[in-house]
Amino acid sequence: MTAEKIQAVETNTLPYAAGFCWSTGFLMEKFIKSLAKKEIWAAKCPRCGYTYVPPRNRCGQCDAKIEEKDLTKLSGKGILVGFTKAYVQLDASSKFVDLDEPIFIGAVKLDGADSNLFMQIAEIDPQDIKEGIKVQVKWQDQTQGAISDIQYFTHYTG
Amino acid sequence: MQRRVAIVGYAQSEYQFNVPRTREDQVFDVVKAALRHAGILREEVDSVVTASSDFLDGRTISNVFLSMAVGAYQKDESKVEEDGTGALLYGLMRILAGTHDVVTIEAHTLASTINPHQILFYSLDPLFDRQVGLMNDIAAAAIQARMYMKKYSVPEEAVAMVSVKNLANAALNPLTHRKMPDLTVEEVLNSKLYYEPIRELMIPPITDGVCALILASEEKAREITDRPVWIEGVGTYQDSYLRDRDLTRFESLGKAAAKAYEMAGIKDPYREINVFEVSEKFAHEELMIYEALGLAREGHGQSLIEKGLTNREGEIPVNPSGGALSADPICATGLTRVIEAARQIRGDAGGCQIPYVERALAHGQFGICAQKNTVFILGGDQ
Amino acid sequence: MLRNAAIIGCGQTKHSGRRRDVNQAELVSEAVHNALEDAQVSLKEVNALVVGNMQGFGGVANPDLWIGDWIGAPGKPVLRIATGGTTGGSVGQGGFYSVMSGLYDIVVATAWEKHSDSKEAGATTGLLHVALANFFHAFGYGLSMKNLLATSAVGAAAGVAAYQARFYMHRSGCRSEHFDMVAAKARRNAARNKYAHLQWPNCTPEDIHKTELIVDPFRYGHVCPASDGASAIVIACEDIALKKCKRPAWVKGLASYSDEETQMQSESGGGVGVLDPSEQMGARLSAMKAYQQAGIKDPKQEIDVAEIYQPFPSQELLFSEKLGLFDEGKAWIAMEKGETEINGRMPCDPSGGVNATNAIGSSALQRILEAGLQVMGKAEDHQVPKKVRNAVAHGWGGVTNYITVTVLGETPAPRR
Amino acid sequence: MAYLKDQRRETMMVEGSWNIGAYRYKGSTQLQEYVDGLKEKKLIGSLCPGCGKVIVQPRNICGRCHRRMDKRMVVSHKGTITCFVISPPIEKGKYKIIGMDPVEAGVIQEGAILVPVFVRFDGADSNINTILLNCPPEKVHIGMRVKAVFVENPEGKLSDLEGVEPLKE
Repeated sequence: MTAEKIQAVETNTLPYAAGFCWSTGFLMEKFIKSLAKKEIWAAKCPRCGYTYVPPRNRCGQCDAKIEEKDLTKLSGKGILVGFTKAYVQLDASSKFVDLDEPIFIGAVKLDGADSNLFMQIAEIDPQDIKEGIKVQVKWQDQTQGAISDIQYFTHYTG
Repeated sequence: MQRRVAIVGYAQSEYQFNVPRTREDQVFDVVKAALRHAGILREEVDSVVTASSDFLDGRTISNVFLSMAVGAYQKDESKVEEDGTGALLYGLMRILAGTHDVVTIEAHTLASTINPHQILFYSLDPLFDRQVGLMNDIAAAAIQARMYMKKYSVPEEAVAMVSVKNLANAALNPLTHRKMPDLTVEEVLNSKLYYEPIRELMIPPITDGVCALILASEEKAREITDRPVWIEGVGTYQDSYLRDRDLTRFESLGKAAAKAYEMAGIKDPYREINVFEVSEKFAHEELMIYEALGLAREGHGQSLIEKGLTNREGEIPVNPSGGALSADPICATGLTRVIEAARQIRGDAGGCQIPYVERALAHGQFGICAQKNTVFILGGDQ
Repeated sequence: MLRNAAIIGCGQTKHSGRRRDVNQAELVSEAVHNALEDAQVSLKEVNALVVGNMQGFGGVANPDLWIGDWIGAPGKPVLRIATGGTTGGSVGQGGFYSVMSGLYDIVVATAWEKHSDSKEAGATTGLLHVALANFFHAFGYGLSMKNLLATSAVGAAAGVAAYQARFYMHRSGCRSEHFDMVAAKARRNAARNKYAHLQWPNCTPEDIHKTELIVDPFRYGHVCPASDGASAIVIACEDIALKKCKRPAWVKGLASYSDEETQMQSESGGGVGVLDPSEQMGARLSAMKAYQQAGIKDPKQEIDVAEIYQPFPSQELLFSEKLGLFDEGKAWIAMEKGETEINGRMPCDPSGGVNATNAIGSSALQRILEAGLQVMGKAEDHQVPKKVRNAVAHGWGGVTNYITVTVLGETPAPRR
Repeated sequence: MAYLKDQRRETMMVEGSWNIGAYRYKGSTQLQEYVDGLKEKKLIGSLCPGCGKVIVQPRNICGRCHRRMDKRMVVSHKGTITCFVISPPIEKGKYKIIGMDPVEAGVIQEGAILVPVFVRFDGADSNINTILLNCPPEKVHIGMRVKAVFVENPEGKLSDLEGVEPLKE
C-alpha cells in the first residue's frame, strides 16, 4: 500500500450541538431585564463620557470602571448610520440560503449613545431607507425581558 | 531589532475546495516541502509555531494530533489561534529573544470543514449580537462597504475592479483557487448578491490550504541559503469590537503599517516598497487597505485602482499572486501573503513575478471587518 | 536570552465553580486589572497583550475580539495563544518572549476559563471535542461503545491520566493511598490561598479516601474541579522592572517541548508509539532546557518551590521527578516524609495547584503566577517559610504531550 | 470540616450553541486496512522505514523520523498487558458517553466490573487500548500474558476485536 493510495474519506457527523449558558454580569442583566419595561439602558463612562449600549463595566476607550450608577436610560430613538440589504442568511446547517424576501440590517446609533447597534430595519419603504434617517425601536407586543423584545428598528414617529 | 531574522524556505499546498486528503497528510507534505526548500532537516529546527483555530478545525486543541506532522516531535512547540502572520510574529520573537535560531512556521485552515462565515458568527458578542442572530462577517463587511462607499463616493465599479484585477492575477498563479483571467467589471456586478453591495465575486471562495515557512537567525540564515529574505519591520494592532469602531477606516492597520515602516526605515512606502501582498477578505477592503498603508489619502483608494497603479504593470503592484480574493484558507491567508512576498524578492514568483523587487509588504488580518491587522516588511540582501 | 524580562505584577480572580456574578469579559478584566494594580502600571503604559483560553469551553470563537475591549486591547498588539491544557503556560511564555524579543517593554499576559458557561457538566464539552472528530471517523469503522469505554478508562475524566497513574505506580511502587495524601495536601494548601476553589482546611488523607471510587486507582476526591477563573501577569523589561518593582520575579528559563500524543489515536485513528504515558520525555527535555538557560545545575538543591500542573494527584509525583526535583520513582517517599508540604524541603503546589483550582485555560498561567508570587514574597498565607531563590512552574496539556516549564528567580539568568 | 463555600449572587444567563453536527471531518482510509485485517482475524500495523517501529493501529506518519509509514506488518495475537485500570461495578445512569448510557443501551450488564487495559502485542511498538475478558479483576497485573479475542463472525469492524484474555502458555 503506497501513500498515494491512502485517501481521505468524509466522516458522517452526529447531529450534536454543544450548549452554552453565558452569565451576563450585573449591567447586562439590568439591560436585558429592563427591556421588559421597554427601557433601553446604556453605560456612560464616568471619565471620558463614551456611552456604551448594551452597557459594560469597563471603558474600552479610557479603561475607567463603569458601575451601575453610570447607567443612563435612552429614548430608543436613533439614527441609521449604515445598512445593508441581506439576500441570504446562514441556516441551521451553517449554509447560506436565499431569503424569500430580502431584509435590511442596519447600524443604528441611538440618541445619547456612541456604540452602533446592529439590528434589523423594517416597516419602512425600502426607498426611504438611507443613511442618516431617524429610526426608533419597534417593541414586541408582549415583552418578557429578553433581547428578542426588540423586534427591529422602524420609522420615526416623533 | 536585537537580531536580524530571515525567511530561508517556504512551501504552500495547492489551494482548493474540499481536498480529498486528511489534515495531517496535507500539513505533513507542506512542512516537509518547506524543509526541503530550505535544504535543512527536521533535526536542525529548534522550534515550531503553528496557526490554526479550534472553531475552524472543529476540535478543541486543534494542533494536538498535528505535532508529528509539523515535525514538532520533541521540539519547542506553540500555537497561535489567529492568522498565520501572528505565528510568524511569535516565531520572530522567539528568535529575537536569542533562545532559538531556526523556527518552522505553519498555518492551515481547511475551510471546507465548515462554512467559515458561521465561525465569525460564533465570534460575535454572545450576550447581544449572537442573541440577535443577524450578523456575520459578510453582513458586517457589507455595512462597512456601504458606509465607506457612501462617505467617499466610491462607485461600485471601483470595487469590482479589485476583483477583476486580483482574479486575473490569480490566473498566473498555479496554486491559487479562483482564477478568472477574462473577468469583467460587469460580470462581477452581475454575480449573486449576498449582502448589498457585496456580491459573490467580491468574497473569497471557501478554500482548503496549508502553508509553511522556515525562519532563521542571521548566522543560521547565511549557512542555509544564499538568498535570505530579511524581516525588516513588523507591526500589529487590534481595533475595538464591531459596535465601537469607525468602520470606514482600518485604524489598526494604519498603526501597524506605521510601526512596520518605522522599523524598516521607510518614509515613503509608495516609492520604497516594490510590491504589496495584502489580505483583502472582501473586494472593497483592498481600497481601504491602500489608504491605511499610506498609498493613497483617505477616501482616495479608488483612484489607484482606476488608474491601474496597483495592476501587475502599475507603479505599486498589489496582490500579483491573486490575493485573498483568489484563495482564503483563513488562518493561512496572511502567511501565504508573506510567502508570496518572499517569492517576489527572491525572483521565484514564476508567472506572478514583478521585475526588480527589493522590498515587499505582506499583510494579514483576522476577525470581523479586519479587526486585527499585522504588517511585515520584507527585503532582500542589500 | 538577549534581554531580561521579569514579572512585576500578578492578578487573579477568586475561583469557584460558578462565577455567575460576572460574564466572561468581566472575569478576564477582573484579573487583568488586579495585576495592573499590583504592578502599579496603567493600561496606557502596556505595549502589548498576550491572551488565551480554550475556545470550545467558553463557546465564543476568537474571544479576544470581543473581550479585548475590557482589557485595553484596542490600539494594542494582541496575540492569542492556545495549546490546550498548557494554554496558560504558553500564554505566559508568549508574554516573556514578547518582552525578551525587544519588541515590547511592558506586556500583560492573561488566560481564563469559564466552565459554568458550558451547559455540559464539568469539562466534558471541551474534552470530548478533543477526540470527537476522531470518534466520528472511527464510528464509520464500527467503533463500539465498549471500545469507547476502554479509551476513556470508563469515564475517568481524561482517561489517559488513570493509565498514566497505573504506569507510575507500577514503576515507583507508590500506592493509591499516596494519591489521597497529595489530594488532601492540595485542599489544605488551597484553604490558605484566598483565590483557590476547593478549600478544605485540615483535610486529611482519610477524608479523601472516603470518597467514591471512579476507576481504580482514582477516587472522586482525587480529581480537580472545573473552575471559573482568570489570571494575569504583568511582564516588564529590565529597566522598568527595576524601577517599578522592589522584588521582581525574573524569567530565567523557559521551554515547551512537545512529545508524541500518549494515548488515543493520531489524526485518523492510528496507534501511538509512546509505550509509557508516564515517561514524559517532553517534560524532561523542557526542564533540561529551562534549567540550562537558568544556569541551574542541580535542581534538587537550587529550586526552592515548585508549582506543578496536577489535575490528578499522581501527576504531582511523577512530574516533580521529571522536573528533576526528586530521583526517579522517589517523589512519593519524599512526600510521605512531608518534604512537599508548604514548610517542607521542596514545597510542591503551596497554592493548592490545579488539583484544587482548574480553570483550564488559565491553570498553567496560574502556576507561573504562583511561582512568581513565591519569588516576590507576596504569596501571603501560602508563602513558603524560606528564602525563594528559584521557583519552577510547570504545565501539561493535549494528550499529555504538551509541556511548558518556566523557571523564575530572584536574579536574572546568567549571561552566556 | 468540609469544603469552604463561595457565595455570590448569580446573574441571569443567555443561551447559545455550537453546532458540531455541521462540520464535515475527513479521516484517512488507513483504518479500513486495519478493519479489513480484523475481518481475517489479523492485527495490522504500520512499519516506519526510518526507525523500524511498528505501530498498531496503522498510522500515516512517524513523527520521530518525520516520514510516512507506508509499509504494513501483521503482528501476533499474543501480547502483554502494560497497564490496566479497574472500574467499580457499573450502575445505570452513572456514565454518559456522547449522551448514551452504556447500561441502558445494553452494552454492559448492570453491576459488571470492567477492566480496560493497554496491551502490547508481540511485534508491535505500541499499545492498544482494549478490555480484559475472562479474568477476575484481582488477577490482572502488569506483564500478564494475554491473547486477542475476536467476535465469532468478524465483519470488518473495530468492534471485531472484543478484547484480550489470559493466555495459558
